Amino acid sequence: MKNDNIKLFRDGKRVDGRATDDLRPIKIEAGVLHRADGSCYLEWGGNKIMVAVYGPREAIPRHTQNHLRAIVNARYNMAAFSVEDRKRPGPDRRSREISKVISEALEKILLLEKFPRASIDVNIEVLNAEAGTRCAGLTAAGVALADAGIPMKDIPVACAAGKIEGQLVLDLGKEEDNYGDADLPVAISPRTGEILLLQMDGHLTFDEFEKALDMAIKGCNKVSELQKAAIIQKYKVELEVE
Amino acid sequence: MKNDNIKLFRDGKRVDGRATDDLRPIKIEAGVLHRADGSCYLEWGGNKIMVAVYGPREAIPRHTQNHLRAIVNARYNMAAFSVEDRKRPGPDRRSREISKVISEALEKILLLEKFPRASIDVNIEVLNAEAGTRCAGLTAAGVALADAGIPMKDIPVACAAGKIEGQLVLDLGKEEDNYGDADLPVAISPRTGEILLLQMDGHLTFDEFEKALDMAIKGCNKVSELQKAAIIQKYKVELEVE
Amino acid sequence: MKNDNIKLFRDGKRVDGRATDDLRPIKIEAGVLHRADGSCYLEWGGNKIMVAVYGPREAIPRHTQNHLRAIVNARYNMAAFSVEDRKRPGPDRRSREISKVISEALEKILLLEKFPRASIDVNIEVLNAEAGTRCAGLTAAGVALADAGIPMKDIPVACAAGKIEGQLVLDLGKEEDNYGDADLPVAISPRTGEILLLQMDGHLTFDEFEKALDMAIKGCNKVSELQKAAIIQKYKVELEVE
Amino acid sequence: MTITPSIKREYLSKLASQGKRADNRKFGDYRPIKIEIGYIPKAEGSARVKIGNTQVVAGVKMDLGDPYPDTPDSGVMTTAAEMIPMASPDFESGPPREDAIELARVVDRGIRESEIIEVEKLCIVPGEKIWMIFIDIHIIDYDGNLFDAASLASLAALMTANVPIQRIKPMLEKLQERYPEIGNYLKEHPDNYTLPLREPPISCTSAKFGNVIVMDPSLDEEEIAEARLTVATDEKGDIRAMQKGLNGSFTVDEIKKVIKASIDNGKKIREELYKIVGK
Amino acid sequence: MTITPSIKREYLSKLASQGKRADNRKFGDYRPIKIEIGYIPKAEGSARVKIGNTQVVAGVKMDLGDPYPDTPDSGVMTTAAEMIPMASPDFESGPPREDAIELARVVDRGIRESEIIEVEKLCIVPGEKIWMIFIDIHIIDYDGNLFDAASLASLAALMTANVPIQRIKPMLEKLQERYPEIGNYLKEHPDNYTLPLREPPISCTSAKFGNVIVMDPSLDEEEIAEARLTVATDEKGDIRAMQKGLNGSFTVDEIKKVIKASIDNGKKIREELYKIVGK
Amino acid sequence: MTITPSIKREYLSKLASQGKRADNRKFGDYRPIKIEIGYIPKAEGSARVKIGNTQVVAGVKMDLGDPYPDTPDSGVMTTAAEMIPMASPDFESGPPREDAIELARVVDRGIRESEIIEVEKLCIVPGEKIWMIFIDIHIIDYDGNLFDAASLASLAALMTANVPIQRIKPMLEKLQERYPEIGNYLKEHPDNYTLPLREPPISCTSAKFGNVIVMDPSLDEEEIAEARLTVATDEKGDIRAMQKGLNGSFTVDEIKKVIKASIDNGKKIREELYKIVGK
Repeated sequence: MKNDNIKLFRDGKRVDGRATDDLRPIKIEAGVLHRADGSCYLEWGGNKIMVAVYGPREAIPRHTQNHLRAIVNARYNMAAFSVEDRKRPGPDRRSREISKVISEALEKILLLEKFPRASIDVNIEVLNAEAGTRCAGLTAAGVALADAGIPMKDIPVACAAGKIEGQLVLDLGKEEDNYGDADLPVAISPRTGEILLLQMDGHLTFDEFEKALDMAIKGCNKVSELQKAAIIQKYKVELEVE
Repeated sequence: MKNDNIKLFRDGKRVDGRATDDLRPIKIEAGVLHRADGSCYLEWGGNKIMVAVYGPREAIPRHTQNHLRAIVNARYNMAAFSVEDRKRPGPDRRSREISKVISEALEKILLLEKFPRASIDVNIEVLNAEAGTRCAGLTAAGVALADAGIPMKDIPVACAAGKIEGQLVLDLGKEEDNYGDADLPVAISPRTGEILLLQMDGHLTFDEFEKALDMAIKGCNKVSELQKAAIIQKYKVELEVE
Repeated sequence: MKNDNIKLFRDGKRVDGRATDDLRPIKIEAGVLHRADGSCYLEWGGNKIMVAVYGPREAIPRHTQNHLRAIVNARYNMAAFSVEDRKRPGPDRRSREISKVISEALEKILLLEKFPRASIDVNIEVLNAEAGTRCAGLTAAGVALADAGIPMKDIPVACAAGKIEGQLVLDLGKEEDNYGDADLPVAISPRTGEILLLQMDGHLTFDEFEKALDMAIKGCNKVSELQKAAIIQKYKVELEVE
Repeated sequence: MTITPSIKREYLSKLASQGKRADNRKFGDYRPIKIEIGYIPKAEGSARVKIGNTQVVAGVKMDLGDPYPDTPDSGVMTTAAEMIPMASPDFESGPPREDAIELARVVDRGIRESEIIEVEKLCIVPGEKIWMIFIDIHIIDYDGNLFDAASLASLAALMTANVPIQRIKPMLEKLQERYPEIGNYLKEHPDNYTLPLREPPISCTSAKFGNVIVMDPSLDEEEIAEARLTVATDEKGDIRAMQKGLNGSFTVDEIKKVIKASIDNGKKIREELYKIVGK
Repeated sequence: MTITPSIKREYLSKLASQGKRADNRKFGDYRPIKIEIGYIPKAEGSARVKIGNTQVVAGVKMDLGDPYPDTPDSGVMTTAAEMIPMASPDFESGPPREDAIELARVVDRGIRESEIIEVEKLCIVPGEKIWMIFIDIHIIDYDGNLFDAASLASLAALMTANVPIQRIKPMLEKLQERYPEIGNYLKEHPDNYTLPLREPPISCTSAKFGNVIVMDPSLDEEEIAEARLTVATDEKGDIRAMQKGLNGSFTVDEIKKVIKASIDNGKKIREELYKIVGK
Repeated sequence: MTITPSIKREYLSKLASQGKRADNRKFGDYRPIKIEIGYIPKAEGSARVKIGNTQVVAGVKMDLGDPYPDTPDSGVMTTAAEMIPMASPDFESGPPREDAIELARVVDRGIRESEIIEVEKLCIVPGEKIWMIFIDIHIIDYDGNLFDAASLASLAALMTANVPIQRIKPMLEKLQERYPEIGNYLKEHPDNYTLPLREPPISCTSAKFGNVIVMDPSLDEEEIAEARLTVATDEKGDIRAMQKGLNGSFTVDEIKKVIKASIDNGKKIREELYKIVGK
């Protein structure tokens, strides 16, 4: 429901007090689950996301196996209680599309040729949702894959830029997403700057797009530092325990 | 909704001006699709039907294979937009029954023993529906199978007869189907006159049935000529191209 | 709908005239179906239940096979017309849970090691339902398994006890089930007294539970005699026929 | 799976060439038919039908419902058949397969198209509330000829069905606040009453193998059959529905012969049915 | 798949014969229990429960709905459990399997039959509009004893749930045009308020292998268990629900012993729960 | 399955290094586009679109419906795509797979987010009755670039759609008893009228393999493509939607280049579309 009475800027600040290029607060923790081969818990603004990685393990059913490389099964799932109005459990069209684009984004970065016939299963559970869950989920998946020790060229990371009330901003919050003019989620490989995921809804001129893409990539790079810190933190704890 | 105010005859003619033993206009074109092994586009009155044939090819999943003969999978499907009130996509009970009776009718005519373990897939898409789609679909399937070069004893053909306001007529139209007294779809092998498909709903005395069946078979034979012309036309074009 | 106006006792008798430890009338017939390997028809109060056993036979699909022992597939199903308000055909959560607990109860009693890779399929159809169908179904399954000649350590049997208006009673009827305080279905191996199935809903003190369990076991033993009589009757008829 | 039918085919064909069937019936005869009514107390109407060893239970349930927009003043009828794993080692659990769908649809059409149920009498509030009739068919034991057993059981269940006024009364009285015309309906129908029906047609099924056509095929005969024809005929001997099945063909003459035999058998079965349901 | 359990069985049975468990617990002891409330801001009530390494999140959502015809003045409660592939290498995606269905139904019955939720207070317009309560249980990490973790998380979520008047107000005000009695409801409940609840029973689960019965089985113990018993008891030590699972059996004496141990542990867990939810 | 693509890759890459494509197109060129409107008489609007050998039929159906609670005064639009087995030897029957879902969602977003349909004009009774628009896309022949063919067919179907007042009138008149404001609606709209629309953006899809990026990939090019980018642009050359697909990556410069080429091609396709639909 678009509403012209909603004001997304007050005194030059966004509704949650951020400047245009500020991220929401992010907290990342690696290795939080007992059973999974790798895991990550991530809070990003109001989002709470848990990721468990299993694999590489034999792909089942067998007809899904690729005898040259591992397959990646990312499964993005929203808990029934994660949103304002309860969501019916199980995959819907939106979650299946997001699972697909995240799987494709991860495939580029993983050394899949090392594990023919295997599957790498990335379970992304959105426990509490508040705008930007696909970027948050992909970011957490990157950390969980690293935690699982699965060989990767890089740790993929994602962040969105967007436009609200005519201004370009980084990392849309809930109201900005609902009432804004454009949303541009982007995932990159931070080492090479290659773009792994890109979607856009809304309305941007070519110039705005150029700037928004640049903004999103800068956001990705900031989040990338937080990913690395979380992974280092996990290894530090492990070393201390030993 | 039966309605006694509906008049299906005016001045001895049917609502669309036909005599009792007239067919609706029919147009048949073979070889209209690029990917399919054989195809046919057919217009029959207001019906628009596309058929694609794939095969013989290995039957999948394997447990469906018959090691003595090919299996026939006819799949009759109505497009969501093909009817007055939008139809939910996907097979319903009606389309699954029609798929079954058409598959059975085709099995008799195909030389299935030549292709053990194979399947012959006949996809019948009803794009616009207006009474008599099962006969139209089976007729188009016969042409598409010929176009695919699949060995057959004969080209199967179908046509319905029926009863409206107490009179026997050939090839019921939309209103005749809705407000008529009986519908008798029939498929035959035109060379032998054997009956491959036969259904009847409504009310016919034994005498009426005899006459209606005769009428339907005559209709089949007329349509059969149109099928052959379409196949010849296709080969002519191919020869000209060469 | 609990209703304080419902009276479940009149003049010390239950609504259907039973004393607290009376069973409803039970009728058991073995070997009533032509196709099944073993079968049983059972009436228990208003319940009418048919059980067909197939097996041991190769378990399908193959990935369900256990190479050390047979698997047991009990399938409890209520006919759409078996209850006051028509039930949608097909398994619901309740019937799947009951299928599971009955399968588990039967596994203990069958000599499954004799039939590696096999399945024993126990189809329990509730044709008319009136309280206590899971006990009735398991009891009938025991007879049908014996009729199929499947090696068992014992013939399992089930019966419920419960509490209504503060009093413990055997074998709850329809109204007693709807308006009572507790229901305790129990299945045992009558030879050893081992408990194979136990569920409880409602409210019982520990003392009440002890007594109710004792009551249910006594009920099981009575029903066990009827099971044996039905099996003997079947063999008598068979011998007479020969 | 391929050997047994071929032996059966040889054996049954040889018998047939001598004018015989494995169970000593004549080509045009049915196995013994047994109809029991009132088998399911919870149902509005019910019947168990045995044709030989084939056994089918049908139950009719009724409920309040909303009419379809294009028939605002008519009741609604639905038929479902479950070929449950109980009935045959070859039936699987899960959603109905093509066979069960065809079975339910043929029985459904036999009832619907011949207009047995007077749906226009099943309207309670025009355009708003009507009776829904659910016919559920449970195949209990499968030894051939499900079409006839299922349709006969459905007919017997319908012909003994009572409109469950008593059960639905509380709901009707609640709806009366919104639709006062329910008052009149309840005045006219203060208690359960017999479901209003027209004369039903009777379905008879034949199967063809080789040059032989037999009525009421047993399971063995069905397994080797090349073509099947079900013909529903009414009291006057008119044809009310037909369905050809399987991948073989019939000649025109064969079809006429089958229809005549169906009219004959239909009469006998109708007499038996009417006797049982007390018509 | 068959070797590992047999080695586990041997090892754990040997330990058990010495009165020991692999994690040094006593037979009747639980692993550490950790309850966090308010874990899911979007939910009306929520909790994360850890029992040892087992981790479960439960969320309560509420919405307006229509009552069932046979309970026109009562709210409606639904419980669903998802054993998502995250929690174990053995869990698959797809519709819930038998295990998840049994889990949800046992938790559901524990809440429903013990009448924790005062459903009669969840009526907004009698016969027309009621509150629906959805309890969704997400298994995050599976290391044994899901029944107790799931039911404890559900209870903690319910006991901290707020009826979301603020969120639903626009819809209620719209419905008020049709149902003026909503005005009174909103006057009585101008703002979110605590979900009205009765005292909950606490579920305790035991597992039997060989001659040993242990409480709160770990995953390894569950894998070799022959029989399982879940007993829900209330503050007075009365029994409110039971469910036996798996294909082994119990003697009558074993069952009585398990019930007593469940009453004892139930008390401890209840104290912990009340402390956390502030009762 | 793995050999053919590698030969194709080698062949097409070699051609590409010479600046060529297998069908002699330039990297930035489309295959011939053919748009036919009014293809499906039963639909409110319809079109068949061919891009080369790829063939797609889209139909628009409209029906009365209830609005979503959070948009009580807006019509509702739904898009579904069926990749039916007719179109390719690799498509299977059954529920839509990931590819068909992505296709439908991308087409849907292209229409929804660019607000082509003036949903606020599709309200009949505020909060109660609205128009539902169903766009169904049937893939008939698949030779690459379904995204553009499907979105172009959908646009052409929408732009030629008529609101079916005549068909729905009986139902509207019946509803008028309950919602008198329908009288005004029918006075304003006595007959079928053109569906009100805003200017549509046009989708253009590119594919990357090796170092080459081509527009409107053929099936062979799609099979070896590493990355795909669909860009929808409007009349002013602004970007209205984007979707990157497949498991390869783009550099920032590549993306900008693709956008520019999409703007150019979008203009040409828009001209063609407007000519056909008579704008």
